[in-house]
Amino acid sequence: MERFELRRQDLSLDDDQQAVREGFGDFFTKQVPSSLVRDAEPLGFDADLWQRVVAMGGTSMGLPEEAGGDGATLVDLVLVAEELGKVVAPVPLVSHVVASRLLARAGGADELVAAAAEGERIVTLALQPVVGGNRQLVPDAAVARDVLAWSGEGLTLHTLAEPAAHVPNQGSTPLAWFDPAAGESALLATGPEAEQLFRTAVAEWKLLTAAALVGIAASALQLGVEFAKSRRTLGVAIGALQGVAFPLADVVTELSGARNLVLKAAWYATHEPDARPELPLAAFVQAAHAATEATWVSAHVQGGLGFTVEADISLFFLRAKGWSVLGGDPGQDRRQVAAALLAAV
Amino acid sequence: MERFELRRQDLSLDDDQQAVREGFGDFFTKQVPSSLVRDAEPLGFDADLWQRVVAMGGTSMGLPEEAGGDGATLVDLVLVAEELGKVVAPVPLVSHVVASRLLARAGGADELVAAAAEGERIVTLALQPVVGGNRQLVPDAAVARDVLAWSGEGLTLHTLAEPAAHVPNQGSTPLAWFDPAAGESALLATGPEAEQLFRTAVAEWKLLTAAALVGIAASALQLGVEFAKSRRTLGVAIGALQGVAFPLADVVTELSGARNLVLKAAWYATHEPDARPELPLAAFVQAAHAATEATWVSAHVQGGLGFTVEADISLFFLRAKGWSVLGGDPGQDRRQVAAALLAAV
Amino acid sequence: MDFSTVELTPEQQAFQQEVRAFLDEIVTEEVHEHERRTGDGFNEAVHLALGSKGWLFPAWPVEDGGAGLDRVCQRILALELLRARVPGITASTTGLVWAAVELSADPELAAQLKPEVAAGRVRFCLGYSDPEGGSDIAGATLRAVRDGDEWVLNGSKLWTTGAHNCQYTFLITRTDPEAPKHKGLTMFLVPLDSPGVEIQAIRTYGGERTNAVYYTDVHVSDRHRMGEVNAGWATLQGPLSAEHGAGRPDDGLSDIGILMGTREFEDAIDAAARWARRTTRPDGTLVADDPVFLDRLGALVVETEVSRVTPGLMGRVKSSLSYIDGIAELIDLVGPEALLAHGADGAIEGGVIDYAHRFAQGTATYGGTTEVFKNMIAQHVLGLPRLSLPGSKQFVR
Amino acid sequence: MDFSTVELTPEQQAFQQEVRAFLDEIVTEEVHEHERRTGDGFNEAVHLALGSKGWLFPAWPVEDGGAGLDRVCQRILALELLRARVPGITASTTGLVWAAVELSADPELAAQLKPEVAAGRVRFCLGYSDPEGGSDIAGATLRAVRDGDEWVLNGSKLWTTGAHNCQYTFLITRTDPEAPKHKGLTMFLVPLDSPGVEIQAIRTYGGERTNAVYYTDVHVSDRHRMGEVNAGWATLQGPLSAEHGAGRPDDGLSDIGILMGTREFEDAIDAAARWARRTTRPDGTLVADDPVFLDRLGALVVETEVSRVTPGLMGRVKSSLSYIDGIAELIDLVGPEALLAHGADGAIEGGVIDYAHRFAQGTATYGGTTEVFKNMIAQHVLGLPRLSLPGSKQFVR
Repeated sequence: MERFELRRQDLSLDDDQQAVREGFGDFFTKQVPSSLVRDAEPLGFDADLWQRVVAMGGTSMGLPEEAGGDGATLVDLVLVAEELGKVVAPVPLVSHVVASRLLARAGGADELVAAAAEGERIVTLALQPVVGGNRQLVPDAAVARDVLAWSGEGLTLHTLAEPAAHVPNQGSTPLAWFDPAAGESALLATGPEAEQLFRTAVAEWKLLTAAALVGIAASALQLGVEFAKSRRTLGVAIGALQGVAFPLADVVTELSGARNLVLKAAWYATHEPDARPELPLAAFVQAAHAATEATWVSAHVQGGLGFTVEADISLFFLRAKGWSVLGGDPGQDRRQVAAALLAAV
Repeated sequence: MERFELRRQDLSLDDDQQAVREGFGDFFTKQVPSSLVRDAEPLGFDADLWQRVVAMGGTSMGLPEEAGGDGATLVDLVLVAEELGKVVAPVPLVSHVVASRLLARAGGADELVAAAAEGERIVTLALQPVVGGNRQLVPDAAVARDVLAWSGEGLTLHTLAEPAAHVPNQGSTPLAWFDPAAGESALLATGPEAEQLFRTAVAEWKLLTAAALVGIAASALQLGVEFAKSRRTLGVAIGALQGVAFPLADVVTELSGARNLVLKAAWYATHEPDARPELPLAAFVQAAHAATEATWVSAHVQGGLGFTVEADISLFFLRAKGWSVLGGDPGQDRRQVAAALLAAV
Repeated sequence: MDFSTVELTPEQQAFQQEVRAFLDEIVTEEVHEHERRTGDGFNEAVHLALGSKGWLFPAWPVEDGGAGLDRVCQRILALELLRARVPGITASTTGLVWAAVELSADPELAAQLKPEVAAGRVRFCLGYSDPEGGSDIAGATLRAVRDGDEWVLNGSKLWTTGAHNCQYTFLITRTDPEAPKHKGLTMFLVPLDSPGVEIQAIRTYGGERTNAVYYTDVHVSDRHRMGEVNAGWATLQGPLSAEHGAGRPDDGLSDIGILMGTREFEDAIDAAARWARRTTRPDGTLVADDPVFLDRLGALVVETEVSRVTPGLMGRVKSSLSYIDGIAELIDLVGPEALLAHGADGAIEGGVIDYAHRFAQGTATYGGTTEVFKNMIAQHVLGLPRLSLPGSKQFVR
Repeated sequence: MDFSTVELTPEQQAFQQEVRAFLDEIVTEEVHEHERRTGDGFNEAVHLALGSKGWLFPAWPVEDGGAGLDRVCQRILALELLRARVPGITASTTGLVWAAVELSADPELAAQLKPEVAAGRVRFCLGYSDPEGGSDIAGATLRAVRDGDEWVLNGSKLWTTGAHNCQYTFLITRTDPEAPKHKGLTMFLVPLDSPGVEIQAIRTYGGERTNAVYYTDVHVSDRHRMGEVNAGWATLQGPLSAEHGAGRPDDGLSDIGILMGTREFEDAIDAAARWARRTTRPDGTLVADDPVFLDRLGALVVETEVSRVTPGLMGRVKSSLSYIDGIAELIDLVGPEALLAHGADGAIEGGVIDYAHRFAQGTATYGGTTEVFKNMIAQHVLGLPRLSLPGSKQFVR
C-alpha cells in the first residue's frame, strides 16, 4: 500500500459547499425545535416538515439534472445530512435521497423518479440482501410505499398500496418490516451491475447516516459543554475538573475525526469512486462510535438531568444508537475495511 | 442459566493460604531485586534463583503427595504465581508446575516426575496442538529439555539432549521454537483422555499466568501511585488531579476484579472442575487486560521517566504483554467463554 | 475461600419453597405491567404482602414485625426477590432511612413508626439532592428556620424517588448558612402530606419515575428533627455508608461488590445468546456459530464475571461502566431487532435489550456519579491526595 | 475540498526522481543499523548530505543555504524522507529552535549561525524540561545569574534529546525566582562545549536515546541570551507553537493533524496484514480469511484513518492514544511471533510489531503529555474554564 502518496489533504469547503451547509443549517435550526421532534414521536415523521424539506430542494438536489435534480455531489449531501442530524429532524431524507439516486441510476420509471424528486412518493432501500423471501427491517418503510431491494435475482422495486405498519423502536424512526412478497414488484437490473448498484447505494446510505450521526454527536457535545460551563460544584464550574473536561475533550476529538472522515469519504466517492470504496464504511464505523460516546458522555455530564426525558440530550441519546443500528453491525464494515487493506499491502 | 443460585461468594483466604501468600511474598521480595531481573536478561532465567525456588518447595508443592509433592491446590498455586509476578522473577515456574502436574497425571515415568519435583529437570508444555509436524513457540523451552505436546495422536513427551535455542523476545522469557520431530518422544496418553488432560493443563497454564499478570499489574500500580503522590506540578501532587487519579482508580478496579476472578476460577478448578471450566479462560482475558492497562497507565503517569529503561516500570511494562502473549490470542478464550454461556442459557 | 452451593437445612429448604410459592402468587404479570407503566420501583399490594410476612425487614424479630430469619434465609429471600423481579426501590430507601431513624429519631417517634414500617404501611424516601447540587449533598441549600417548636422549610429537592408512594422524606436542610459547609446541616423526617409540599413527576428514559419535591413554608414539628441541630452530616452518614456498602458481614452471603445494573445487563446478554441460537444469517449459518459473534459476546460475558467479583465501590464503578459500554456493543451484535420496543412485532423477549440500553445510563449516576466514586477509590483505596477546591469545606452558594 | 493526487510539473517530477535517487544512495542499511543501535534520531553523514543539497531548510533561498523549493516540492521532499525512514529528530529540533533564533537572537550571532545550520554543521536541541518539572516548562528552576557580561548557569535538564550530537541547546532558565512564574524566565542558546556542561545518556525502551544535561557553574556570554531578560516565555512561544502545529498553510500540502507514531503503527498493521496473507492456522485456514481477524484488524485500520484526518492537537492525542491501544490489540491478533526481537528466528519483518509496541508508549509524552493537550483542547476548542491551582501563576518550588 502506498502510504506516502502525494495527494492533497484539503478539507476546506468552497463557497457553494459553505452555502449548502449554512442554508440547510439555518433551515433545520429554525424549522425543527425539539418540541417538533417530540411531537413526531413515536413514528418519527412530520409531514409538514417533509414538505418544507422538499421546498428547500432536499429531495431533488441529489438527483442528476436529467432526472430533474441539481446534480449535487455526495459532499453536498453529507453537509445536509449533518445539519439534519444536529436537530434529529423527523424526515426520511437519508433513505429517500439514497433510494432515489439508486432508482434513477437503475432506470426507474421517469414518473416515479420525478415524484421522488418532488417528495410526493417516498422511496427507501432494504439494506440487507433479500434471501429466501425472508422479511427484514427497513428504515423509513413505515412512511414509504416504494422499497428497493436486491436479491440473487437482481434489483427490484417493490410497491405497496400503503406503507407497512410502523414498528416502534428506540430511535423513533419510521421503521417497518419489509416483506419481499407483499405488493407489486418490478425488476430494474440484474447481474453484477445490479449488485454493484446495490452496494454503492448501501455505502451511500451509510455515509449519509454517518454524517447525520456526526450531527447528533455535535449537538450532544454542545449540550454537555454548556452544562459543564454553567453547572458548579464545590465552588468551581464542573467543566474545570479533568474528570469532566477530559471526556468532553475526547468527544470533540472523536467527533472531529468522524466529521473529517465523512468528508474525505464523500470526496473520494464523488471524484474517485473506485479508489477507496471502503472509506464510507470506515466513516460509518467511526461516526457510530463518536455518536455513542458523545451522547453518553453528554448525558452523564448532565448528571441526573441528563437522564430525564425532558432534557434535550435524551432525544440525541436515543437516536445515536437508534439510527446507527439500522445499518447493522459495524463489524461487517470493519471486515470490509480490513479486506481492502489486505488486498492493498 | 441459573443466575440466582445460592452459592457462597467468599474470597477470604484461610490461614494456610495466607501463609502461602506471605511466605512466597517474602521470599520473592527478598530474593528478587530488580537488579537480578535485569541481570537475567535477555534469557529470563536465573539458575541460582531457580535452586532457591526449588528449596522453597515451589516445584514440588503442586504435585500430588504420591508423586513426592504436597498436594497444593490451584488456589495455593495462583497465590504463588501472583507473588512471582509482583517481582517478575526470572524462573520458569508456571510452565514447569503445570507441565509437571500434567506429567504426573498422564503417568509419566516416576524418575522424571521426581526429577521435576526436585527441579532438576525443567518441564514445559506446548500450548497449541501440534498439527502436521509444524514448529511452534513454546514458553520456557529454551531452558527445558522436556516438552509435553498434544497432537491428534495423543499426548507425547519430547526429550531433547539440550534445550532449544533461545529466541530473544520483548518479555525476556526463555522462549524457543519447539520442533516436534527433534529429540526422542514417548507417547503418554491417547484418545479423548489425552485431549482432556491437555486442555486442563492449558487452562491451568492460563490461570497461573493470569495470576502472575495480576502480580505484574499490582506492582505497576504501586509504582505509579508512589510517583503520583510524590511528584508535584503547579503546586499540587499530580495524584490530586483527576486526569491522573482516575486512570489509577480504573487500574486498581480492573486489577481487583482480575485478582478475584483468578481466585474464583482457582476455587472452581479445585473443587468443582466441571462446573465452570471456562472461568480460567475468563480470568486470563481479564488479567491480560488489567496488566496491559496497569503497566501503560503507570508508565504514563511517570511521564518521560516511565519510558526509560532505568525505571523499574519498564520491567513490568515489557513483561505484561511479553508474558500474556505466550498464551495466544485472548479472543480464543473469549469464544470459549461465550460458547459456555450459549450452552447454558 | 468458598463458592460452594449452600447446603440447606430442611427448614431452610422449606423456607425457600415458601418464598417461591408466595412470590409466584403475588408477583403477577399485572405487577410487571404496572411497573413498566409507572416506573415506580414500587407496588403497594406486593409491598404490603411482603410486610405481612415480615419480609421487608427479614432479620428483625417476629415481635418487631420482622421474620427473624438467619443469614442464609435472608440470602434466600433476597435472591428470590431478584429472581421474581419484585420492584424494590421504595423498600430499599425505606430500609436505608430506617437505620438513621433508629439511631437519631425521637425514641417515641421511632417506636411508633417501627411496626408501620415493618408492615409496609409507612415508607421513606431520600430528600438529598438539591436541584443545583448534583452529587455534593453537603452543599444543600434548602433552608430550615426554627420557629418555636417547629421548623419552616423552603426550597426544593430533586431525585426524591418514590415520594408519591411514601409517607415521609428523609430531608437534609441548611440550618446555619454561616457555618462551615458540613456544620450547618440538619436532618428531618418530613411528613409528605404536610401543607406546602408539592411532588412533581420526573421521568427518565430508563423508564423510571422519580420526583422533584418543592417545599414552600412547610411547617414541621421539632419532633421530626433527626439528630442534633447542625449535626445533620453525622445523622446522614449511617444510611449513606450503608448505601455505599460498608459494614457487610464477610460470610459469603452478600454480593462481593455493589452491583449496578448487572442483572439487567445479564438479562440482555442471555436474551442475545438465546436469539443467536435460534437465528440464522442470510447465508444460512446460525449466529451462534459465528466466531465474530462469539468473540465479542465473550468479551461482554467476561465483563459481567469481573463485575460480580470486583469488591465494594470498585464493583459499583465497574459494573455500571462496563454495562454502559457493553450494552452498546451487544446492540451492534444483534442489529435493529435489539432496539424494538416492548410489544413491537419482532421485539426480542419483550424488548429486554432495548430496555437494558436505556436503563444502563442511569446506573452511572444513582447514589452518586461514577466520578464521585472514582474520587473515593483514588483517596481511600490508593491513598492519593484530595484536590482542595473553594467549596470543599465552605458553604458556597 | 481536495484529496486528489498532486499533478506535478516536469520540474517537480524531476525533483521527485532526484530526491529518491539521492536518498537511495545515502540512506544505506548501515544508516538504519546505526539508528537501531544508537537510537539517536540522527545520522551525521546523512544530515550533512541533506545540508549539502539545501534540504534541511528546503524553503530557504539557495543563497541562504536552502533549496528554494516551492510548497509542492517541500511536500515531495518531506514524504520521501518519511518513506526512506531518514532519522530526523535532531533535524526537527534544529528547525524548531531556528525560528526562535531568527526572531530573538543577537542578529550578528544569527547571521553567523545561519549558513552553518543550513549546512548541517550546527545543530540545536531543546533544554526545556526540569527533572522535577514534567510538562510544566514554565516552572523551570535551572538558575541563571548575571555576572557582568556573562551569565552563570546551575541546574539540570532532562529529555535534551540529541544533546550529544548538537552544538547548542535552547535553554530555559529562571532569572527571577521572586517574579510571577512566567515573568522570571530567560532563554539562552548555550554552547554545549562550555565547561561545566555534562551530558548523560538516558535510554528508553522505545529504543531511543535522550539525555540528562547537568550545568555546573556554566558561564555563557550575554550574547547568547535569546530575547529580553525575564521575557523568556515569549521567546519560547514561537518554536513551541510551531511544535503544536499552529500556523500551517491551509493548502492541503501538510498533514491535517499532528501525527504521533501513526507511521510506526501503520508499518505494524501492514506487516500483520502481510503475515495474515501468508500464514495458516493449525486447521489449515488462512489467517486472512478469518472473520475475527478481519473484524478486529479493521477496527485498527479505522483508527489510523481517523488519526490521519483529526485536526491539530486533537490529532496529536488521537494518533498517540489509538496507537497505544491498537498496537496491544494487534499483538493479540498475531500472537507470540509479534514480540520476537529484531534478528530473532521467526521475527516478523525484522521485529516491526515488537518495535512499534515499545515505541508507542513514548508518543503520549513527547512534547507534552496527552493530558496537557487534553487540557488545551478543553480550554481552547471547547471553551471550558481552566482550573486554578496554586502554581498556575506563581513560581512554586
